[in-house]
Amino acid sequence: MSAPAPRLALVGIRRQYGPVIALDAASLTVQRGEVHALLGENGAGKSTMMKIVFGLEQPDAGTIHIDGDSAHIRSPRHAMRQGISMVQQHFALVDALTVAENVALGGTARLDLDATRAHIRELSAASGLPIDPDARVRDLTVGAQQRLEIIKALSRDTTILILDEPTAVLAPQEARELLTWMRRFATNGGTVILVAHKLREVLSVADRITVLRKGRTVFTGHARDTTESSLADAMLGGPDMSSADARVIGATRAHSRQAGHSSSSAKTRDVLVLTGVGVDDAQGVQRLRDVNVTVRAGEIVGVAAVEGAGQQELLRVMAGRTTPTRGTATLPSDVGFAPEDRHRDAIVLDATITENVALKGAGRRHGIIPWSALRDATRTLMRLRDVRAGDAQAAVRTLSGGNQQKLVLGRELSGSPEALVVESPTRGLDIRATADVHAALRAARDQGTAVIVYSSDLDEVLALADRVIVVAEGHVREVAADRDTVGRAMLAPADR
Amino acid sequence: MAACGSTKSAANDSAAAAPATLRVALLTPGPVSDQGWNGGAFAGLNMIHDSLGARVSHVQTKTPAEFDENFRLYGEQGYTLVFGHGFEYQDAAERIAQEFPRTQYVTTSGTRTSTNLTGLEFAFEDGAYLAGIIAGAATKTGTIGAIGGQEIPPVRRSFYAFEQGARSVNPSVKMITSYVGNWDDASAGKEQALAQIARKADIIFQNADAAGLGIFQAARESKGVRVFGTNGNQNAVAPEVVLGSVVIDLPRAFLLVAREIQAGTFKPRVISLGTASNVVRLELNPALRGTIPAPALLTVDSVTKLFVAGTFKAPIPPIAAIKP
Amino acid sequence: MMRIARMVLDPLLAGILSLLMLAALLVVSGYPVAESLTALWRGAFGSWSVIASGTLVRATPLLFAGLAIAVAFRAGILNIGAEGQLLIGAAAATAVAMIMPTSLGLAGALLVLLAGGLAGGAWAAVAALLRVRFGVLEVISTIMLNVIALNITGLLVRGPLQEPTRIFPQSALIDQALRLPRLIPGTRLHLGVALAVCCALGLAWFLRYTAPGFRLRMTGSNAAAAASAGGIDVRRVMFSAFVMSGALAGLGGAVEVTGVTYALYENLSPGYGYTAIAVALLARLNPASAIGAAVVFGSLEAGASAMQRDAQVPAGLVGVVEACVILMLLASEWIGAKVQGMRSLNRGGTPHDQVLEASSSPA
Amino acid sequence: MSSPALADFLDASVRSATPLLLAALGETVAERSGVINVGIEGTIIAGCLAGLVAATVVGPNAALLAAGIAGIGIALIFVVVAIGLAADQIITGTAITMLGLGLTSTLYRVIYGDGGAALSAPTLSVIGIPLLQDIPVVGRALFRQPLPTYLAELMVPAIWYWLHRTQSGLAIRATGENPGASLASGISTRRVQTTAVLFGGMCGGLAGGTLVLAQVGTFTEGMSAGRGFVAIAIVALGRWHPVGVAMAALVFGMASALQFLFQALNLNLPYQIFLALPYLLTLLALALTRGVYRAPAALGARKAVRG
Repeated sequence: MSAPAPRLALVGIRRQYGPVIALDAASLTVQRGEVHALLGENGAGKSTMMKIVFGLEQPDAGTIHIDGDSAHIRSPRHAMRQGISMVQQHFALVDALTVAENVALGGTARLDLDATRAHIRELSAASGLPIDPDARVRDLTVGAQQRLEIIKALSRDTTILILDEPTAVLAPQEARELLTWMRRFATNGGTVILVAHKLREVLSVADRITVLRKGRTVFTGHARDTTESSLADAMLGGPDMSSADARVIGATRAHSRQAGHSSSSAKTRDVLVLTGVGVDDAQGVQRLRDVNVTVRAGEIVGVAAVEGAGQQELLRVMAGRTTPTRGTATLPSDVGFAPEDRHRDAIVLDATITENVALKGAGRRHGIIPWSALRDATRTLMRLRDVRAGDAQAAVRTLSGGNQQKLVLGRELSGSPEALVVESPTRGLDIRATADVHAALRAARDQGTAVIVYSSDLDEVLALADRVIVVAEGHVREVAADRDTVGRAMLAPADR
Repeated sequence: MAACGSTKSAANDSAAAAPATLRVALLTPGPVSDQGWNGGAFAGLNMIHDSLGARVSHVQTKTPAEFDENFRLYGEQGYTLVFGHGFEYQDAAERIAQEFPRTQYVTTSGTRTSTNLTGLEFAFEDGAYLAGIIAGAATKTGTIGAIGGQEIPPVRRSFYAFEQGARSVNPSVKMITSYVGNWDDASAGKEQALAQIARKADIIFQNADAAGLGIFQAARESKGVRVFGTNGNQNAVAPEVVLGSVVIDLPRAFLLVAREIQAGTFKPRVISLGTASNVVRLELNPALRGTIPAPALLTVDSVTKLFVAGTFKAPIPPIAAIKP
Repeated sequence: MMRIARMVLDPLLAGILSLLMLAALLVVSGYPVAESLTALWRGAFGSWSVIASGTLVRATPLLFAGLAIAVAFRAGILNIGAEGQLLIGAAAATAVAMIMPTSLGLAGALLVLLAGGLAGGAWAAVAALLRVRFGVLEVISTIMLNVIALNITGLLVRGPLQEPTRIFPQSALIDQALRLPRLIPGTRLHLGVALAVCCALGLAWFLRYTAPGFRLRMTGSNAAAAASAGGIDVRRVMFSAFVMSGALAGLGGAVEVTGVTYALYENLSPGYGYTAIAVALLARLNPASAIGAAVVFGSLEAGASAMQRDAQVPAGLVGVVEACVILMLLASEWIGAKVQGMRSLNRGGTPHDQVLEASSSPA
Repeated sequence: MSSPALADFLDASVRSATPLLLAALGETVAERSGVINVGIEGTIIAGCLAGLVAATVVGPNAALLAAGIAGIGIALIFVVVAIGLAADQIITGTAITMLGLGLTSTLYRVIYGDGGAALSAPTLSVIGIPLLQDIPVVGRALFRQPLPTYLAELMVPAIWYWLHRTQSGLAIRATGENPGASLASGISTRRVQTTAVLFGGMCGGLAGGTLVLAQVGTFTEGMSAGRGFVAIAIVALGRWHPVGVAMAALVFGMASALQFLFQALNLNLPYQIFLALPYLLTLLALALTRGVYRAPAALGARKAVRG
């Protein structure tokens, strides 16, 4: 790699937020025509680094070189002018506008939607990413939205594409297609920077890998020279990693079934029974059809599904948050629920930890709230669940993502509910927090709680579940807990 | 005549009722830049200052809660004379007057009185009646109009008198009455006028304060339409269309009251000022005087004489006769 | 600590900035600066009498309306209809006072107040229903309901509620027995002032310590989480909060007619409902602090009148002063937030995550 | 209704609607960018005074321009506080209204003294379009009006084109729906919102200029008389779409004209009913067309992502 200047090079990048150093002399070198993976724990500085590349943040020190020339990327607009685009985890799409309008958005030329439509069709055909230019974004599936993001980037003559956890929301089939496309994009001379958590995926697609730890670049090398465990060592900082963590990192190997078998044989009481349940959405579209599911005490039932298959509705029916349109749902009086979007659905960021704990059951509470007792209970809960924070009166906003999730699980498990419904429990969490959360779920199961877990990460479902049910096009069925079978079932509706 | 007032050393021997320095305050319900009701009162206040050397103060109130407050604070500060410029001040003045017996409270358009409360009534309807006589004679279409700001008693009375005046010379005359809904929206005033003009009104009597400017403008833009101004002398505002103004000489009225107070001869009562005291008068616009039928001018002169002699009063709407 | 410091420092900064602005305006328009500012102070705090009869009486409707705004905003409702709710409350109170037997004494007066509160709540319920049932943005519906309320008041004082002589566009005077008693004889300080303070403290207690108050706060902070994690019926909570907000404003209107004006007038409110937005903002939506905020604005209004009286500064400039105070308040809040933003990073948790979250979450 | 009377009625409707339409079109653009400016009342009254002052110096046509500039000036204060400092838009707007009304009445007195300006401003003459103005019933209402009416009418398609067929219009709509996404697409949301609000301010100023220069020929304190709030209602009734807004402005204009007409016909109906009617209508329309229309998703968002 001596001859050509690297496509993009970050040298000695430092970024400080107040006293917190997010990036400290970090570096990244990306060559033309490669898929370069960027790894690191939560808070290692990946997002900050990508924001700097995309012009959303400015470094306090350090230099950026594009094709060997020193560059100063002032804004996203400026980044795009240099051929850099970024597909963020939360899509930056305007859902009231059409696909074509979203693609045209932010352009500099005169607005010509006919030309944009034609251009989209062209790009779509060339890249193998199908999309309808006239569809409204709010009607698109998540996968289609991601395709749109990429098309959007391509339409701007993007040569450096940053993808932030792109497969997190995709079905296995869609994820495979995306990885294939990435490969082809790179082969044709494009450059991809892939920010990811799933090591197996990274190893399957990346040419080279850079690992950040605590704001510093700790590893850069060819993918072919690394293994999952060496990467994990680099991310976590070596030998202090516990065996539990290792198990999670190699998720496929971390099934840990023994405990599940023993408990499910011991307790067979039916806790949660759905009979002929159907759910229609506001537009009258059937989201769930004739669902019959039974969950017993002391088992973890994993739910696998592609985005929008009806699992959201299923989980909400099971959690008692949605009343089925048809059929009957027999639920215990107390069902814990840890939804996927914590910040939106589970916690109140500006409220204190105590208030967030008090939120459980707030709808039924009467009279005066016994705050001092609740404060004590909260402190106990924090100790028990290892929620690290200054005090029970601290605002939840000041907690890390992992501690927030532990708090949510702790709250939902307080009072030992008979059932617990959990949705993507570790999305956005780092390895340590992931391990803690998994341990908590297993502990709940072992204490006799009926646990239902859905995750967009199929490996996580398989790692946790005693039994697996699959939701596809509103139909629900149980399948063997085997990766291939489940993956197939997710894509095909029940062939009864 | 004004010489005696200009010396501040009012060390007259007269009793404690006449304090050393006259202090006079005025409350108006609207801005004093309206060239009408409020502007006239403000001019009166300034005249009291200039002629009598009084210390004066003015406040524009927005809401009834401020009536009490300002009356009270002027009372506390020892003001001699406080004008509340409008019927709406009566209730508050009546309440507060009891608490500050050393201050004389005067409400214009007021009808109530006590030991230190005075109602200052204007026979504005006299002037409106005279304007009506001219309108009735001068209208070519047989339709006249009246536009008010809000429907309040003095306005309604003036409209009634205007109509009766017109009827007295032209029994078949038809009158259209409209209200703008406020006193500021000159654009809406203009539209009200245009709507009346479209219904054939060719002489319009306005009593809409600042919004009345829009009525003048409507007349300027329409052929053959004439207008009457009110409160102040508004003949100069649009000399080509204003036939005349029904003037309340507020400065004169205010000065009258203030003089009596300074002289120590003041007695609280209901003071009715009209044509006889020359406080209310119809001032014709000399430029357009020639367009008014001569008999109408003669009639106006003779009726004015009757008013002055007190042998005739302009009619007021029957409903106002019902007293609480 | 920092929060408390900011609650004092922000308004102080705003106050100083606004005074400078006012002084500049006075110089530009040619009014005597020192004399005007002295008048402003004397008119607001110059004597016990102006405090009791001016500032505190002015502050009362602002406090009621400010509490109305605060409780709505706390529940996540942008109720800018306090103005209309106040007017409707005043109208209803007057109507009930007209038919209420005077023999009931203070109980009768309380019933009159109750009527005002109920009517204000009912008026807010219209906007609440439009929001909860039909998804009409309350910012827009309440602006319209304000205009409608104003016109209804105009109709009432010329129609069913007009005084018996049917001459003046106002209601008859409310009977002595139904008026709120004076707290200090010889001043205008009436029972309503105490009532407003009680409402503020009661509301603060309600929000902090009761289950419905907690539901209201959680709904306002994050409706989705309140519904999902708390099992809270957020529509119901929002509806009730909206009605409660209207009831407070309506009560303010009722207190104004029974404690101050003693009759219904069309121009009863010079925009209390709008100034109250600034009151609530200054109090950071905290009901107890709203007492102080209402006094600040009450003193400003009383002081502004004094500027007219004693320094002949025209009424228009008074509006400019209030506007400046609000704008400076917003500016100083921003400055304060900047300063605090730097400091807050010193404290616990993982501020790093926090910063990332703040910069990545849309809207 | 006879046809001349109908023609008068339509003429009055269009005249009353013109300042409302101008202000509402400006507010439409601002709201489409996600900013609700309840301070347009302040920009309108500023336009009134500026129009008057300028008219006596540079004549009515140039004064219209001055009115627009004054509106921009007031809107600039809103921009600095609500967009620059990310303060609450409703509170800022409320303050802007107070500021505009207070400042104009103070300045009016400083400039013209207690006596005021009388009817001193030269006004814009009515421009008749040959032939078209002679069309029965609607000819006069549509084709015999002063300049601002034509300006407002032309603005309707122009703004539609701007919002739906240009890059900057797309940026405005996208920012009003999702500022975060717009920012990530390389749009400076601050700049977009600033432009939209300043445009709205200019339209408010023009509306004020219309009142003085095309209608009244003078200034009176508070002559904007709540038209800023009417404009906000019109935008909602018109569903944030220029054509809908034009229709809605006409509805409000007709309601006013109907009120003028009924009074002139000596029908003794309380005028308050007519003043309140269009608002009731708007509320009903908003309630009954649920789901058909939608306000910009990020309308009034306080802490939008800025860039």
